[in-house]
This record gives sequence, C-alpha cells and structure tokens, in this order.
Amino acid sequence: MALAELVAFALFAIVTVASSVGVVLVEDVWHSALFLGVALLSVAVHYVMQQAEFLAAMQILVYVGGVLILITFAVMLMREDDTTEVVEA
Amino acid sequence: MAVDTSYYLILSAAVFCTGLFGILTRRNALLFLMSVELMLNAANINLVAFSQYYGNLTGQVFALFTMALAAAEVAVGIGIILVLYRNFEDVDVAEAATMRW
Amino acid sequence: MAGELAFDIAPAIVALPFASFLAVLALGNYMPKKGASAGIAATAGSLVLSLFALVTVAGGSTYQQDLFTWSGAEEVPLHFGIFIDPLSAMMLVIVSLIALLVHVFSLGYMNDEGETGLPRYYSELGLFTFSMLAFVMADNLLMAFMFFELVGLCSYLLIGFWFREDGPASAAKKAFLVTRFGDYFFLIGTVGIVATFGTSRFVSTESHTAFPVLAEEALAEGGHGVTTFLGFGPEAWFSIIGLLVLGGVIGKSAQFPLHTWLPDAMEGPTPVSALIHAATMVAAGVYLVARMYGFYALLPTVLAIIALTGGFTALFAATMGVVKREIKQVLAYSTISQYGYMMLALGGGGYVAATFHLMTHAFFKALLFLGAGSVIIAMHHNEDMWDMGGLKNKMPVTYYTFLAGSLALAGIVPFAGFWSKDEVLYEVLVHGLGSAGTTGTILLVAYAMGLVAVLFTGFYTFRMVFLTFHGEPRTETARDPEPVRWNVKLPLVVLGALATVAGVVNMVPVEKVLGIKGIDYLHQFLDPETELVSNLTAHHYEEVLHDVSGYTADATAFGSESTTVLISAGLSLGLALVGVGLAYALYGRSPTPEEHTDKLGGLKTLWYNNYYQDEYQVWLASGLTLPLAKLADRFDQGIIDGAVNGVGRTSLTGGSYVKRIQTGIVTNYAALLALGLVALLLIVGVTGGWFA
Amino acid sequence: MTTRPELRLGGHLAPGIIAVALFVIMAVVFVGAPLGDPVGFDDATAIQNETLQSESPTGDYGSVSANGQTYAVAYNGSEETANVSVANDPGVGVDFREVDTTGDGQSDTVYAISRTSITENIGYLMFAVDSDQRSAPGETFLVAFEIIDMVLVGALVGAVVLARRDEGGEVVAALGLRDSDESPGTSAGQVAADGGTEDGGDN
Repeated sequence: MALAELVAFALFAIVTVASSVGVVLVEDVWHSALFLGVALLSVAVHYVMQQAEFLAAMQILVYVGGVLILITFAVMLMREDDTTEVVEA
Repeated sequence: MAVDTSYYLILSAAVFCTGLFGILTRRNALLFLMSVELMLNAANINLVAFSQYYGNLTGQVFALFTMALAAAEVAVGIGIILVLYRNFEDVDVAEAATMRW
Repeated sequence: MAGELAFDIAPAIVALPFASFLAVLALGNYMPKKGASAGIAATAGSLVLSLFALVTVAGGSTYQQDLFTWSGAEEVPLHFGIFIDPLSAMMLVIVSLIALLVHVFSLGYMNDEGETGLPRYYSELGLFTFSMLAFVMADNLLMAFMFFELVGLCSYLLIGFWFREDGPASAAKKAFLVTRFGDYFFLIGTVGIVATFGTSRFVSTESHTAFPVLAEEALAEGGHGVTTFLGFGPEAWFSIIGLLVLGGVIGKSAQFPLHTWLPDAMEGPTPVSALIHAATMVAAGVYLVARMYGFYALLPTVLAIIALTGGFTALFAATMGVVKREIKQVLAYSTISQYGYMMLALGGGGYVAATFHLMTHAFFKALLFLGAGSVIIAMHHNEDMWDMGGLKNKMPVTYYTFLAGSLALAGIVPFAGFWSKDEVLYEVLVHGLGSAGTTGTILLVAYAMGLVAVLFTGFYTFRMVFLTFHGEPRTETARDPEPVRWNVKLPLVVLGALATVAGVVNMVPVEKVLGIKGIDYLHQFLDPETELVSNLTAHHYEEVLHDVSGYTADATAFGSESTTVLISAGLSLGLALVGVGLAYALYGRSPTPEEHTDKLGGLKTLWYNNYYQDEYQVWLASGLTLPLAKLADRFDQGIIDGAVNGVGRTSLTGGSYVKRIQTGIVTNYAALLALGLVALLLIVGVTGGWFA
Repeated sequence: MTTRPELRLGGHLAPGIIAVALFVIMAVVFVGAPLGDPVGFDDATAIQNETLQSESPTGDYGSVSANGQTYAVAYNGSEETANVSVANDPGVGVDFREVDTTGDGQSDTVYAISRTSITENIGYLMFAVDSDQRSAPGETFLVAFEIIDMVLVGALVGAVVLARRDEGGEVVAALGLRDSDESPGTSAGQVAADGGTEDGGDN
C-alpha cells in the first residue's frame, strides 16, 4: 500500500513538474495555458492523496474552472491571429 | 502509510522554482500570470503537506484562502494585462516602462 | 508746557501737508489747479500754525510729547515724538513759508506753462514738505533719520520729475545715491548712538535723559554709564559716532566731497530747486548738526573737521561758481558755498550764527532760485546767461527782488546776508584767536578760506546779475521775454522784503559797536530759560565748548570788542565789495560784455570740470569698486557657489548612474529578488547547519 | 489550426539558472530535513478503558488509529489520555462500534468513530462554529474569511473597472449593454482586445 502510494505520488509528481516546466518553456502561450491546466489538475491529485479532498475539488473548480478559463480568454483575446506567433519578445 | 512529507516539499520546491524560472525567462505578461499561479500552487502543496504532517486543518483552510485570493488576483491581473495590451499594443512587460525614471 | 493751544495742535503742522499729499495723489486730476490749491491751503495752514507755535515759543514755552512708541518700550524705547523749541519752531516757520511760496510760484512755473503730471508734482511737494516738517519736529535721532531718508526720497522723485528725459532721471539717481552714501554712515551712527546711550533723544524729559547730556556726563565721569565699543575710550568713541552721523550731514548738505549731486539736481523744476536748496533737503544736514550741537560741542576733533570741511567747501564751491554759464548752476554752487559757511560756523562754535545764516540763506536763496525761475520762464527755458542780458527793464519786479537777493548773498550791508555771514566769520575769528593750540590754528585756517570765499561770492553773484539783467539783450528771446504773472511776482516780493530786512533779528555788530543792548533778538530767542531745554541753549553750548573742547572766544585780540567787530565786518564787506567791483569791471561796464574766463588759463578748465570731482568719483566707482566687486563675484560664483553646485552635481551624476538599476523591467527586479533569496538561504543555511 | 507545442529555448533562459539554484538549495535542505511520519487525519480510535460517559465532554477532539480504522476520541479536559472518555450523545460527532480485535468472534473493544469529515471540520473552522461536532484540531478563520470576502468583491469591481473604457463618451463595459447599430466589425471581444485603436483613447 505504501509502495503503491509512493508510485502514484512519483507518477503525478512527474506529471506536475513536467507540465509546469512545459508552461514556462513552450513557445505558444496557448500551449502554456493548456500545460497549466494539466499542472493544476495533477496538483489536485496530490491534494487527494493528502486527505484534502475538499481542497482538491476547490482546486479543480476554482483554478481549472475559473482561473484557467480566464487565462484562456485572455490568451485568445490577445492573439493577433492564428498564423503569426504570439506576442513575445 | 502516507508519502513522506519531504517528498511533497521537494515537489513544491520544484513547482515553485519552475514558476520563478518562468518569471525570470519570459516577457509575456500572460506567462507571468501563469507562473505566478504555479508558484501559488507550490505554496498550496506545501500548506496541505504540513497540514497532514501536523494533523491540523489550519493549513487546508489557508490553502482555501490562497485559492480565493489567487482567483481574485488573476481577475485583476488579466484586467491589467488587457489595459496594458490596449495601451501598448503588446503584452511585453519590458515595453510598459513609461513610469521608469 | 502742555496745555498751550499752539502745541496741542502742533501735529497738524505736519499732518496738513501729508493730507494734501494723500488727497492730491488720489484725486489730483479732479482738484482745482491740479492739486496746487490743496497744497497751498495745506502749507498756508502749516505756516499759520508754525507762526503760532513760534510766538508761543517766544513767550518762553517749549514742548515735547511722545506720540507713539513702536518698539522696546522698556529697555531702549524707540518712538515717534514731537519736540518744539526755539530752533525747531524757527525752522518750521522757514520751511512752511518757503513751501507755501514755492507752491504759489509753481502755479506760474508749472501750471501756466502747461506741464503734464501736475498731480504727481503737487503730491510729491506735499510729501516733501511733510517729511521736512516731521524731520524738524523729531525729538529723537532715529525718527529724524527716517524722515531724513524720506526727504531724500522726495528729492529723488522731484529732481526726476521730468523722468522721460535722460538728464533729470540720471540726476535724480545721482542725488539719491550720493546722499544715500552719506546716509549709510548716518544709519550706522544712529545705531551707534542708540547702542551707546540707550536712547537717541535730543531732549531730556522727566523719565529719559537726552543723549548729549549723557555724553557730557560720561565725559565728565570718565566713561561711566555708557557702553563703548571696539575698545575705544568714550571720547574717541563719541568722535567716531559723531563723524558717522556727520557723513549723512555731508551727503545731504552737499559738503565736500559729497557735493557733486547738487549741481546736477538743477535738472529738476526750478521751484523744486528753490525748495530743496533753500529750506528743506540741504538745510536738513545743517539743521541736524544744530539739533544735536550739544553732542558735537563735546568733540573738538569733530568740530575741527566740521569747520575745515565747511570752510573748504565754501571756498571750493565759490571758485566753481565763477565760470558757470547757466544761471541755475551758479546758484547751485553758491548754495554749496553758503552751506559751507553754516558748517564753518557750527565748527567754529557759532551755533547762533549758523542758525542765523540758515535762516537768512533760506530767504535769499529761495528768492534767487525763484527769481531765476522767473527769468527762465521769460527766456522760454533757456538757462544760459550768455543768451540773456538787458532784462532789467523788461521785468523790473524780478530784477529788483533778484538784486536784493544778490546783495544779500554777496553780503553787502544792510541786506540779510551781510549780518549772518558777518556773524559767521566773526564767531570763527574770535574763537580761532582765543583758542589755544591746534584748535585755534585750524579755525583760523578755516576762517581764511571763508574770507577768501567772500570775494568769490561777490564776484560770481554780480557776474550773474550783470550778465542776466544788464547790458544789451544778446538774443531775440531776451529782447522779447515772456511776461510772468502775479503768482510768480508775489513770492518774489515777499522773499525780497525778507532778504532785505531779515538781518534786523540779529544785528550783533550794531549792538556791540554802538552799545545798544537787546537787539540780538535771535540770540535771546535761542537762549530760552525753560527747564526742559536747559541743555539746548546757546549759552550752554558756549559753556560746553569752552569747558570740554577748549573753545575760547577772544573778542579783544585787536583791542576792544567793537574794534574786532569792525575789523571783521569791514574785512568781509570790503572783500565782497571788491568782488562786486571786479564783476562790474569785467561784465557790468560794457553793454556787450565779453567772456573773460579764458584769462584764467588752466584754472578755467579745472573749474569748468568742477575740479574733476565727478570724474574721480566715477573712477572710484568703475575703476576701483567695480573690479573689486567683480573679484568678489568671481569668488562667490566660483568658489562658494562652485562648492555648492559641485555637491549638487555630484549627487546628480551619481544618481543618474545609480538610477540605471531601476530598469523598470519586472524581470530584472524578480531576478534580483530571487538572487537575494538564494544568497539569504545560503547564508542562513550555512550558518544554521541545514546542509550538515 | 493546431500546432504541436514547441519549446522555446535559447539564451534568454540564462536568468533561470537562479531558479535552478534555488531549487537545488531547497531540495538539499528538504532531503536532509529530519521530518518524521505525518500525523494525518485519522477517523477512529479504540477506547482504551471502557469508561463511557453519557454526558458531553468539554475538551478538544483527537483521533486515534487502530487496525486500519481511524476513530475519534474526546479527551477529557487537560487530563492524560489514560482517562479517555467517549460520549455516546448523538449530538457529539462520535459513534461507537464494538470490534472483535482478538478474532474470537466476541466483541472485545469499543471504538469511537468520528462522524464528522475533514470537509465538515473545515467548514466549522472557517465559520468559527464552536461546535461539538468538530473532530480535528485547528484555528478558526471567520475574520480572515470576511476580509477575503471583501477583497474578492474589490477585486471583481477592480477587474470590471479596468476592463471597461469610454468610447466616444459612452462607457463600454463587459457587462454593459451595447448599441445594436454599432458597426458589425466591432464585436465585444475586439473592443476589449484592441480597444483604443479606433479613437486612440485608452479610456
């Protein structure tokens, strides 16, 4: 049981860190937003594993359902068009 | 039974440093916002981990507050970024230097 | 004292011209004669009140009243107060009389000539009269200084009345600056007197003692009760203060070497010249010395300087008057010369003589200026005497009054000037003969200069008369002069009468030679018996002069007293007659006189250029003071400001480099923050043993 | 058009070395930190001695783990855990269960089981409900909650204010009504996105 938990932790930790790194490293802001969604969801999994189920639910509701949607809107509003790359210095 | 708390701390540090990395390397204001979200989440992971470590719910309640504030921060932050974009035709944080010196 | 009606209303003497000033200033354009009527009414009122006061004073009363204390009520009371004693009462009458006549004359000189800016003119005349009357009434030196300054300001305004032309504007500035240069010393002297004695009163009252009295006591007791400065003993220190105050006197009364403003002041309107030079501004200096004569009488050194300055100025100015072409220039130099006589008298111990000459001079010099003004009207404002001639028949009133004034000026018996000038010279002579040592020598030297000046006075006066009125007219204007009206003639007649007979108030020679007692009215008048002014009387001054300064009158040097009087009077009268005769020989005999100035050779150039006084004073300013000031400026700009600016520039430059840190780019701040965090963690971790 | 995520690498990543260094430091510290096992939130505990009381306890709640199950216990005031007492009042968030610990078919131990979940406890803490139902330790946060409530309202208003702008004197806001006769090219999204380009004004 403890091993299974450790494996699950390691798995989701890898997902969390990888998608976080993806957020800051990818070229396209839109992809960053998507990676951010993955990272937030995997953090929610970590909450569940730490007996914080309510917090996990809130994480998904508030972050993925609210913050991420806002960011998505913003990203879409600020894209000049689909072909040119995103404003980035 | 549970995962060792220090693992969570390392995870939290990793996410936090990733967010910091984003802030240090990117110039897109939206990326800034996302990086800040990552850092806040790292803090939350920390809070929840210690909440479990001490068997005390305060950490979880604090994490809730953090979430609420993060949501508010994103709302205001995006408003600011929109105005920034409107005024500078850009979301590059280095461009908006009107108030410098 | 109090209770006398004349004294209760005395402030009105001053207030009336001031009210006139305010009224004319505000409403001049709507007043009859552009404000002249108000001025005439005010000065006439002042004259009546002054005469009333004079009569009351003659009855043996004096008056002192504190009007307003404006600072230091306990320790050093600085206040305004009025003081009416024989001297100030006499001066009040002179000033208000001359002011009234000048106002009347101005009707002819200004109004009838259609000048513009008349309300300004009359309001300034009002302020001028007010200032002078207040100065005369002042009961302390500080108040006197204030109104002394105000008089200077008014002279500046009036001399520069035609300020749109270059000459008057420049002359006004010169008068202001030169007199101000003297007043600078006066101010320091005033401060010195207040600091030394704790008061600047001329007159002792029940609660305060006058500073001349304090000075006398201090000298008697060896410096007790006063504060001296800079380590000087009381006598030396008092002399320094006296000389400082004398600086203001020399500036205002146009004594050598600060006399240069006065001839230039002729650029002002002629009635103003009459007012300034006869009764007000220039007289203020001499009046001031007379006012505090109790102080100067204690200081033989200062007295000697006064006497020498006066004698030298009298001679020096008279020589320059010999060659001038403009009628007013001649009068200007004669004014300087005559004030030299007054200073000579004061320095020579002749307090009454100086006052007497001040009075007679006020009359005949005002008369001469107004007469010259009349001639100038007639000549359409041409002042060159070589363009005149033959005006005797065309304007007889002007001629005869002018002649009376000239005879008085030249000192011909029995006109007023003879009596006063003779007394001046007599007093100096007897004190010079009687006093021992250097004092006597200095007085005799000063007397000699004054005596020689008599010759020049007679000459230039009658040169002026002959050139102006006698002979054939030399220009068309002189052939057909513009007539003058009653408002010009009336003041001339009044003053002409006074210039003729004013001498009777003090016919000392007659008294002494014929032995008629009691006709030296002025002596008696200035020697009142009242308690209040017991230290301000002529005989008190005489005692002080004798006891402290070692002045002794020796009237019997040439035998008896009457012999001395006759010798003195005969000498001066003879010299004056020689001067007159010389003038007649050169300019009066021929109907078409020629210029004889070329015979003077180098002297002519020297006199024409006024001994190069202006040049050397300008050189002092531009050749000496200016480079010094530039040097100081360079020091100030370069070193002092340089240090200050350097500090500012250093921080500015430093700031402009340091501000580069503030890039305004969030990333940089975040990087610095993170770097700081890393460093902090490392430090805390290593010291706290986290990495063990 | 969908594109694959492309990494953005290059020299601009150089400042990130600070972040990496920070991570290294923190990781070293955390690995070496002497943290023990977490306490966790247990559900039930065994009653050590069967002195059950019927009245409500007054002390804090705790939890004990036993045999894979977690039980809630109520400590009696400041006394030692030896004097464990469990109330059976239904008003208290504890239930009782008899458990056969020895496997002989006989119930030998009484367990007190918490009826309140972590989420419920969070609610009690957050709203400072001083309830008997609370079973986990923690502080109450009512004041902080209210403050954050206000802050959220402020943030919402601020966001709305930031997002709106004047367009020819008329306030155009995300929540405002728009005139229908406006040019079709100016959609709400474009107004918000490229606002200010039409009239050059920013507000």
